[in-house]
Amino acid sequence: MQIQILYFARFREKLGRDSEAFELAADRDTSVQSVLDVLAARGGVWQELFDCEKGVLAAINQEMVSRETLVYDEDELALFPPVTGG
Amino acid sequence: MQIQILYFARFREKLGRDSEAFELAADRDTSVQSVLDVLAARGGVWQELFDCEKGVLAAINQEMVSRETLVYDEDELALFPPVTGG
Amino acid sequence: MSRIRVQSEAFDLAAEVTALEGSGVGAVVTFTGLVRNQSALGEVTAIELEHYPAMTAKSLEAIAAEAQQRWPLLGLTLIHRIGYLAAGEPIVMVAVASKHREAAFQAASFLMDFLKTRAPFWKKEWVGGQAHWVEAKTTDVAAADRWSS
Amino acid sequence: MSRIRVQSEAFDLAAEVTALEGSGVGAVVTFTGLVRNQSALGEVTAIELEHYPAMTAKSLEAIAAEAQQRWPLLGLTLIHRIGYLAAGEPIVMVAVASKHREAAFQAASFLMDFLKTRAPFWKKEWVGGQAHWVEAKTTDVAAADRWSS
Repeated sequence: MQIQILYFARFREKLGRDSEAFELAADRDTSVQSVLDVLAARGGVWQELFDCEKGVLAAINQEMVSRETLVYDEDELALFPPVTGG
Repeated sequence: MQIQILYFARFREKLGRDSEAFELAADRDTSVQSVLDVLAARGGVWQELFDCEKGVLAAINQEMVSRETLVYDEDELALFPPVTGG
Repeated sequence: MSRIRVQSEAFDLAAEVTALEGSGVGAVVTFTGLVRNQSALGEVTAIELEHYPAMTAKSLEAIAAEAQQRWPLLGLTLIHRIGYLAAGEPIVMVAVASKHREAAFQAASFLMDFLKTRAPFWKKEWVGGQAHWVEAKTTDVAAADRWSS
Repeated sequence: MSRIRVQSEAFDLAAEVTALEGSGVGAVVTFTGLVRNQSALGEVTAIELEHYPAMTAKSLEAIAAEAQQRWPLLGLTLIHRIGYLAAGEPIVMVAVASKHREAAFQAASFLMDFLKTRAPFWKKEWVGGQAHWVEAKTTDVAAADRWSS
């Protein structure tokens, strides 16, 4: 089971990548928060960006979601800072 | 002592005139309301238009005023229905 | 800083907005009022607008000055047409420029509420070949009143 | 009934307003957002706008549909630019047509509040030859929150 993670704006620049494939554990539910925990555990800039109560928004399949939302096989999970358009 | 009264819109049409000179009593204060009372006392369409709690607005020298405002020699008193611009 | 005009000719919205753009402007809000083709009396073919010229000038200046005082505006344009206007034609426009959007939205809304209740314009609607004076709306009075609290 | 575009080219405000005019329309409110030449960091020469294309389309459709549902609108246009934009250039426009002015003002204001907080656009400001990501404003979040009560 695998999802695609997309990074935008400041996240994309700091991480030096705009996406990655991410493996989901098959034996339990995975929330957005638990994905963020795995990413933050990589340390360095990953921890700096994702070990953070605020400042990280998430969308699954192009819809804004909360951190409690579960991700499923083949989802597109986008992670980005608060939006600043308009 | 004399003021100029101007009539606009529906008032102008119904009265068949857009202005008139109006004599003020020299021996006492004259309010907008007392001018309206004199006009209404003419009867007919005058009474119909000016013997009316609402629906008559007044401006003295191009500033909106209340019925208690006093008029003075050479003032321009405009009488008109509620405005409907914009 | 306020540009105010009363005219029978049409106006050019884009040109008026461009004239307001300038240093520090982040937001421009415009309102355009159009002659509606329906009223309670039926199909409206046109309207006629009468006004009280000496007072119109004064009252529009006063309304604009009040808006400038209430909000930090960087520009304000107010154009009201008079005379005979066919259904669908623009009657009035307000355009307000400011640094941030909130002031521009509020000031434009305020200007329209006050135009509708304090500026000496009167509309006649042509319906089925006959002209009828338009009645003032109590909703307009209520809308203007909310700014005095 | 909603016209939504994301584009790098400039837009034509007057043409967009004209496209909204039509039977029954009495009021058109527009908002234009421009690149301001000042920020907390200094003089801004330009901005760059990044977005998330697949989500942008969905979120703008959703915002427009919500506005149409909340107010009786007769037309709605929403254009957001992307890419590199010099100071003073327009970034975004919203235009809303309705029978009466209140709905048009409210819907335009609502659309901007939601654009600022829910649509996936990110701005970078160029100041003194360096680009800085713009921080989201808490006032924008508060502005959007007032529509949920």
